[in-house]
Amino acid sequence: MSDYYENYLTIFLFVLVGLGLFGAMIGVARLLQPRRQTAAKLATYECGVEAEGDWWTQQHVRYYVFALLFVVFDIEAAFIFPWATVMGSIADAWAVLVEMFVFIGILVVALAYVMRKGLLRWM
Amino acid sequence: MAGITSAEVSAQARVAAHMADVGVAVELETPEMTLNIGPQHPSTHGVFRLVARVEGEKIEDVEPVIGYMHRGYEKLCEVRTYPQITTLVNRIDWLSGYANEIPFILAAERLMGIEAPPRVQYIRTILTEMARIATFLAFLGVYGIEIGAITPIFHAFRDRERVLDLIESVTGGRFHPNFNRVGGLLDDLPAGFLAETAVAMDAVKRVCDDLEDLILGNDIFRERTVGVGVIPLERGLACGVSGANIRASGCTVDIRRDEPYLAYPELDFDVVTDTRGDCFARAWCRLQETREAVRIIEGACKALPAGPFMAKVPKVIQVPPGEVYQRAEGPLGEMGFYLVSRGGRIPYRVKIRTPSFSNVSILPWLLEGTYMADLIAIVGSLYFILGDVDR
Amino acid sequence: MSRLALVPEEITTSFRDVLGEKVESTSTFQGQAAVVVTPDAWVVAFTHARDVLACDFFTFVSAIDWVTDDADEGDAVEEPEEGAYVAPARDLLQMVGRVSSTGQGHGVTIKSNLPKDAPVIDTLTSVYAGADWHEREVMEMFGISVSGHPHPEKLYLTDEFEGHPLLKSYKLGAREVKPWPGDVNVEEMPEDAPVLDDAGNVVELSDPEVSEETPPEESS
Amino acid sequence: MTTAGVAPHAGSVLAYDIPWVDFVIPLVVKMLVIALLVPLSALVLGYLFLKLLAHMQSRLGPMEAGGFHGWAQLIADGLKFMQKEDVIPEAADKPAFAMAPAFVLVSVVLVMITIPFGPSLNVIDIDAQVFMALAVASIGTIGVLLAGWSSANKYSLMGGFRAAGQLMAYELPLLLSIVAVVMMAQTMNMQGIISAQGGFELFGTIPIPYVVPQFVAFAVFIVAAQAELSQAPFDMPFAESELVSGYATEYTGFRYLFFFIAEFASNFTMAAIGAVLFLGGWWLPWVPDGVLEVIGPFVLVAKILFLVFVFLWMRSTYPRLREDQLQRFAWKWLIPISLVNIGITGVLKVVW
Repeated sequence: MSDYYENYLTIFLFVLVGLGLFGAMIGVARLLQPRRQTAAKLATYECGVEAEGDWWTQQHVRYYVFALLFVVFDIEAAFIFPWATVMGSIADAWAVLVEMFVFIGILVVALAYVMRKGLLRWM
Repeated sequence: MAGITSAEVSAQARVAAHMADVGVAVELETPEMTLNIGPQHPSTHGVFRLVARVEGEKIEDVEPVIGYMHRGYEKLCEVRTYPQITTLVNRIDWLSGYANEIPFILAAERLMGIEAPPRVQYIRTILTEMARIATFLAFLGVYGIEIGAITPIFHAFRDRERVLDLIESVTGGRFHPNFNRVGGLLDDLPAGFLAETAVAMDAVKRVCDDLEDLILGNDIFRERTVGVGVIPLERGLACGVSGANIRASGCTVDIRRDEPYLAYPELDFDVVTDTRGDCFARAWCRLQETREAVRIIEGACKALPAGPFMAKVPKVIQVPPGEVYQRAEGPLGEMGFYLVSRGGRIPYRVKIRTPSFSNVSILPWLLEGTYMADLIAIVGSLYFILGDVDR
Repeated sequence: MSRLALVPEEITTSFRDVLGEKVESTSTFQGQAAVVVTPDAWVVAFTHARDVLACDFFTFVSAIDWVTDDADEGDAVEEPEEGAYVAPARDLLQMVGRVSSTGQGHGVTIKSNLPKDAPVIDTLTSVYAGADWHEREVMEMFGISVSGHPHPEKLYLTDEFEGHPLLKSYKLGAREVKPWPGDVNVEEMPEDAPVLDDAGNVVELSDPEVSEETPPEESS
Repeated sequence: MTTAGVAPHAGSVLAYDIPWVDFVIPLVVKMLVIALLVPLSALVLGYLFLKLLAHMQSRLGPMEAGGFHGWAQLIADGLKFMQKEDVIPEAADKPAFAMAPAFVLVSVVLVMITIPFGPSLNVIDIDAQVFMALAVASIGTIGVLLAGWSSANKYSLMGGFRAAGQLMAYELPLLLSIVAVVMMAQTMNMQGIISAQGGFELFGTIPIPYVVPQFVAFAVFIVAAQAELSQAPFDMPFAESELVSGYATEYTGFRYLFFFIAEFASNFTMAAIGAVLFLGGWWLPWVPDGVLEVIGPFVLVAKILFLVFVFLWMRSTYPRLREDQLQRFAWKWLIPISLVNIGITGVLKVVW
């Protein structure tokens, strides 16, 4: 088995370790805990009074805006990481640097535009 | 649509499109949600409930629901004798029990025409101010928690405990002293009280400095409170908001100075005011008033006259017919008793004017149109005690 | 009193000048100005206090349930002295409101007498916003209807609650079952010491004031 | 166990091919160690949290349980939580509600395995190791959002959304501050970054970890990590005074405890990532590799505890930011600062 697959198999196995840990602890707890459920216990908590209206409401649109921004910058980060890893070993260092500056610069301009438009204003 | 031409429709559409373009973030419709905050909530100071209709994070309107702690004190006062009533009024604002007794006892003394001896006046002043310090230190700590700072409360409560110990050493009770009698006090000060007071007051002064650094001087705290929940002076007065809440809005009223009672006219202190009227100003005023209270106590201890701790009063307290409104500057604001007597040992009617009741009644107005994130900061800064609201 | 405070007499005179016939009586008992106005002048009186007398601070609004009995009527007849306190001599509900001036330091108590059957008063919320909750309390506690109130719902009590607790006719249940034992403690004066039975309960109360509050038994 | 590595008598090609000694046995040991390390680190850090906060707040903290300074307090707490009833509200989305803590826990376990504890003590050793650590750390966000959503409770939902918004906003400065380190080390492998720091010498003589040349990135990392861990001043998702208990409001018993185990364990892992990237991990200057082989884990833990102390110190000092201030801080300050830092690092890298 190659080293590469070994590592990824390991990661997969540790997902199972996490789930096993969770299962084992819940299992032990289940053996120890009492189970006497009443209607009041199963009710939704809303500060001691009956919950009013539907809990499932739309959240404000700004979460969507921030999520979009996040995706944009996260993809940026995904590009920067490989670049950062190899930038020192490429012969024409300045060209590599300038290229990335252009890339980041576009994003910074976008961020400034978004800020100017008031999209980063939470309220 | 009958009366609207198609040109007008398209003009409206253009405007709408433009609005959508310039203000995407401003408001897209989100459905309303009703949120109950309280009665079982970590920051409602007892059983208090706010029914908030929120749209997104904006509060459309909020309705405080009170009465969970209504104990019918006004009715109970009508079947109790005067000395028994101090037990009740102690429990109105439980953080400053001693300060509650003062206006009631003063009202009874006023109707009876009894003047308590000077020493009594000084001791009452000292204990009232100690109750004020205890209440304000609790506020400064708890408000820190509400804003999210978990450390200041322990420092505040550590030195609050010293003050409570002092109150206990005199009265035997930390929260409900029941120490006042019509015409005087139950007992004199214990030995060594003045020396211990001096030590405790130094500690309080130190902790005030600490709290100023930890809370009021903190940038995040300022960000959260400055300009938030502004009470305009006129509105506040019309709603009967009193105490540090209204002094933070630029009102210079202080009953201790304007309508002197106890030993206040002979003591030196400043009335703390601010003009900003926001949450920060309210907290700041309370911190400064704590310092002023220390000053009053130190002055009163220095000037404490000798003499009896009880005036000559009849064995059975009988109050002649009359009506009087006696108010006092409680830690939370104007605490007053409208006392109606028709003679005899039992009052005919006692209207208890509590500061928190009026202070809370401004909440629906104050919270309208604010944001959920500011709600706790605003509610906390008004600083009400539920016993004081519900009586 | 500090600064520019008006003396009580100035205040009562001011009310008489403006409201004339509408002022039923005035008093300066204990140095506190009090005026009794007719119910229709209730809002006008507060507006006058706010606008002319600079009473910007709303203190409270409440009510008193006056119940006369023989002893009180006797008292009232006996002492009609100048400046002395005179309680109303007939059964009525009395609205009491107090406002004060933060700038000048004076205050005034404004009252209005309402009949016990169908008591109605106008709302003060347009004059003092803070009257809102106080009036709701008056409504549920005394059964006085406040016309024009924006939210005439109960404030303290549950919706199902019946009766108006602060009326004198509303007996305190606990006292019905057992008289307040504390009464015994103060009755140490020999001339009117209570008679106790073996269980320590008060058999007979000599003070009329007390017996009114704690009627031994009442068929319900 | 002695024959495990050979097993020729099995006669099967498959059995013969499995590298028992090289792979399977070490892996099982590692699995056991990590499975223990997650709750253990939570216990130790939780105890430190209680004691440190207590002393910063002029009190003693737990003193009774276990005798010596209440060392067993959290064990007792754990036992108590075990006996608590596990209540799933009627209105909740039950499978999602039940599994949400597992996401958080798996995320912590996966971050834990990326950390090298010594020169040859690592569970995995892959090229994109830093990247993987950050990626799997985000799985926890899903768990939190899931917990908030599935509880069918307004407070939980708001807490979940706040958490998601916050974790997203601070993920970026965290990534960008690490990019600067990767640029200096020219590798995303953690062992590689550590050895790069060993070779990085000021004036050619004094070896220094990246915290000195990259102090801006380090500061951004500490702040962003604090936010990723949802600790004050960035504890809006939990905001006790506002949202009761945030996304964990409806949780009870051991499921509730998982959020805390995960919280402290991720404190540990986040501090470990910081220690590896900025403080040199298990490496110490002028100490030969052979010695580091032995003391490496202890050096790393010492550095981790130092960072944990910094986190807890901040936590006990600051009040909570408001949601909008939090977002503004990330987008208007941290992200631009880290972008500028990347630029400067790039220029310096090329010039050198």
